[in-house]
Amino acid sequence: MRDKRTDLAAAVAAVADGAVVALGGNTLHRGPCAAVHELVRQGKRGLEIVKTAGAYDVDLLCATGCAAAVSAGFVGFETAYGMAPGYRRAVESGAVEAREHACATVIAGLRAAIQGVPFMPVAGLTGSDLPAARGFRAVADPYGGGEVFVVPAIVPDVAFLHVQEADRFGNGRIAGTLFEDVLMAKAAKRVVLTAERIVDGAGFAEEPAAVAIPALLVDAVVEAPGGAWPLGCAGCYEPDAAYLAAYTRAAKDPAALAAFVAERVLGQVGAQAR
Amino acid sequence: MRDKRTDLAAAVAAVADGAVVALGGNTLHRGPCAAVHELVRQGKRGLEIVKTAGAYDVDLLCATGCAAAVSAGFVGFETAYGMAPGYRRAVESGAVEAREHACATVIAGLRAAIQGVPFMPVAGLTGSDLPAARGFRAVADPYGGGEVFVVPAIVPDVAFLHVQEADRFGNGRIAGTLFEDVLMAKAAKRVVLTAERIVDGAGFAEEPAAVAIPALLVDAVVEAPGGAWPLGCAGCYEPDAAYLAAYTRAAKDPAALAAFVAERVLGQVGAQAR
Amino acid sequence: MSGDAPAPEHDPAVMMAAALSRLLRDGETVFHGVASPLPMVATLLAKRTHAPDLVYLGIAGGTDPEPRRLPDGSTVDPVLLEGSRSLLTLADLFDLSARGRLDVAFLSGVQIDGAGRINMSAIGDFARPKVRLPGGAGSAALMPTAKRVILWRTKHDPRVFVDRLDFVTAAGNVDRVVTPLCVFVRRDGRLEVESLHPGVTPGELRAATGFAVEVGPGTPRTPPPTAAELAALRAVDPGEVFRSEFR
Amino acid sequence: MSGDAPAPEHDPAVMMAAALSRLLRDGETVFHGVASPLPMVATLLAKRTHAPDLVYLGIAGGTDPEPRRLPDGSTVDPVLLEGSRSLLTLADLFDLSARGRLDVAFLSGVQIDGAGRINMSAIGDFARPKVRLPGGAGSAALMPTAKRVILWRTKHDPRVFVDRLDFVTAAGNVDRVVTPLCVFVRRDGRLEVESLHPGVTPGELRAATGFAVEVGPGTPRTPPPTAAELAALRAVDPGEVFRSEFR
Repeated sequence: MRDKRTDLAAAVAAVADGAVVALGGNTLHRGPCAAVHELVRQGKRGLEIVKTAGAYDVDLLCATGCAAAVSAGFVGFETAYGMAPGYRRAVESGAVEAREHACATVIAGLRAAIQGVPFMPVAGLTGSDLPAARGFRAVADPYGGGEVFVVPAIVPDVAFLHVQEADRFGNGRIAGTLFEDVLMAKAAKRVVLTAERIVDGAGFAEEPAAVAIPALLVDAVVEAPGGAWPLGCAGCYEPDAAYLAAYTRAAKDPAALAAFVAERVLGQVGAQAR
Repeated sequence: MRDKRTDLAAAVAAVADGAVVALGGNTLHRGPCAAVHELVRQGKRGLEIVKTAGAYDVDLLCATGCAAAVSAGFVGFETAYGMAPGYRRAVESGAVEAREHACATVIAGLRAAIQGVPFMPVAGLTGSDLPAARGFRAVADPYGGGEVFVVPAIVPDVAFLHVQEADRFGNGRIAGTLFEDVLMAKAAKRVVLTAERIVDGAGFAEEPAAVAIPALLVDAVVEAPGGAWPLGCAGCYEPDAAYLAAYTRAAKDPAALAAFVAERVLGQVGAQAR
Repeated sequence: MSGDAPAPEHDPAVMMAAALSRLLRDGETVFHGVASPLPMVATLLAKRTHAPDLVYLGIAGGTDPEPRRLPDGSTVDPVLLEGSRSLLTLADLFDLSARGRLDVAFLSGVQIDGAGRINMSAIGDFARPKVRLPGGAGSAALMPTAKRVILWRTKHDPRVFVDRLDFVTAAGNVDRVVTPLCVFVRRDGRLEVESLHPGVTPGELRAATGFAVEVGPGTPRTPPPTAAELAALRAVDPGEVFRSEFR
Repeated sequence: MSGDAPAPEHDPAVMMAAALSRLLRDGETVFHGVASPLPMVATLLAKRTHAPDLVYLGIAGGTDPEPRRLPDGSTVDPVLLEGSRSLLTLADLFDLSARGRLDVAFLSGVQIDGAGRINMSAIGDFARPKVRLPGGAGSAALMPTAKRVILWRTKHDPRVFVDRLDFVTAAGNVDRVVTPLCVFVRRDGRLEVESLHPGVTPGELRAATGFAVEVGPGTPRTPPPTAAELAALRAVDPGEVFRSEFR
């Protein structure tokens, strides 16, 4: 297994405009924000963002013109900070297409990609306008069990995942909830791990079951302390409430948002400081 | 969460003749043999056995008339002890139907059951006579990606899984390879865990990620030291080479097999001794 | 529940927590998702009162967590893993529901219609929305597959409880809807008023509801919170996170 | 390799281990399943010689394990997890192949035909077999999806290498077939003799093979094991597990 350590700028430079980008984590927790900030800094365009439930990460990529589409079940800042202003404005203006999913259909699409099949059946969705709005088709069960909705494979060009600990080969350990990170690691063509710390990893061999993301699936690993900030990272830090409140306030107005991004997002990149 | 401890006789008594029974483990490793021996002792009939790759467990259930069908990818004792004599004779005589699977199609069928959908697409199988022999159908991808084989859901009535350690609620920890145990636990209507030891489990809360089988999925947990014997159990004991050699020798002849079972299988039940 | 607070039965946050909690039965398997502080508290309250063997599954992945503190602002917080002996992924939770093993799912809607269907997607046209909403998260998958769906919403006005949804994000097995004014029960596919909370008049409810409701002097009243419920609420949620949706 | 053993190039177990090992390229991701001692040893041999960055995945679930001893009798043994830093399930392995990320899968057949297809299911009729075989394990899924499939079989006679299979358990991307007599390569869908092992005559090979083969004095010879290969084989497999299929 080869040493896959690199820096964030190089790992992000390989992302083409128009790429399908999966982001690990969920709402205010363990999103790969250092990588997202670098996507913003490098001025990527036309990205399709894949996530079950996003918040700051998805919102910022919409607000800064990086995203052209969002395939997600939910985009919002939960109870504390409310709706996602950048996402909302970008969708309402037509700049971003809201490819709304049930979270379960994001999972189904990733599962199809993982299993190398073109589509995945998914239970439910009956009575919802989503299948019609999103073009999800139903197929007949050839074994006589009626019809079931199927979702096309979601194959991310790249998945950015932030983990607490990795070794230089890209074996990643996650503390707390896994979210959809493991599915994304398996479904994506390319996987970039950012890690709070890169460790020697000799101890990993004593506890191989503790590795959530096997190095086999990983193409690049980047040491990025604070790499989920301003979101939380279990066992390391909580969401940065003051920053998120300031962001959601600023993001309601394009000019205020531009100033906020220049000062507090782009100003942070490289330093990866909190 | 309720206390689910019971004894093996009671856990096995709930299995109806004709039930679909999934067995954890793989070939010579961590098969739930104490439960299998109890199925034999209770004289179950008409069982359909589900496993990717079975050996002694599947062979014995065929040789003793418990099984009517085997849905598996492979039944054999690997290099050391060769073909499965009981299985072979039962299939050749027509007593047992060999519902041969690619191991991947057992997994696909279990996945369909887990996901509550009637079928699961599976890659490969092209050029094989298995789909025709087994009635696996191909369906068209409604998104234009050609055809793909689909496998019907495999919903075991019960899964017997042997683990190294469990708590009284049925949280199960597995050392070494998981095999298809986790899939079986999710797919089956009823899950019986046998465990080398039932522990207090307070420590489980410090390491919830170390639990492979969540208690939520488990209906009964039985303390069964040596419960994989004569197969191996990682970290506890290796396959019993002398016993397996004697068994495969005896199983070639119905009379010898009957004597072997009476003395060495039924004689062991209850004692759960090695 | 500070000194100058209203009586508990006139405190909508308390009434909702109690009403939601009472809908849960002992032994049931109960799930809530993101942005769900009231369901989180109601579930813990039920476990502490009448449903000790309820199995609490949250989106954070814990099974029967016993968190030292309740998270304020996010119900995905890793504190909701504390005390859990196993972890489930979100995929596991959808699967559990898909195969008919999830008893209760808590969901909500920006709009809710008289059939108990929800809109979490868009105001106006889906493709060109006037207001793009957060999205239904797992609701389109859970609502038809969970055995019972309990909706809650802390705002009860005609813009929430509408006669016609702009978009049907999800529909399915809705059993009850709990609001600051009442509890709806779904019978024959329609929401009916099961009980009015203390102090709410039939006229107030009609005026606040965009679809037709039958309500009158004979409509039952939601029982006020009991002393035991109030004590248990203080114990499970001393920081009053259950009020966070009212801030 | 004891004192009275044949020269290595006339020792079919050694020749097969070396020939299998040479087919693996550095950096490839390589899988073997149950009952596969020769592929296990050949993979470890390749890693120790020309392919140090080969990624070794076994059915036991390890990634690049460094076992203290090799298991004799079962290639699912948990000793094959030793030194591994992560675990894959069998489902993960099939998925990896299904999405085109598995470079090499080792498979075998009770019968192998001239197209490199295999029968692991039945002699005689599938539904009423004369001999019920173990079954193809994962081969029907792996053979069409792995980039290259390498077949091995320690017996080379006309009952194994047949003109017509009783049942096609699996077909697909077979690249090479290694036997005690030769290496076949698959070109345009047919097995051709790539090289004869030292000491094997063209006539012997023809007599041992149930389908037509082109072989003659000009057929290349499999190079004998090098001193480096023999030393590495002794190092990775001092107990000579690679001979277990010949016992």
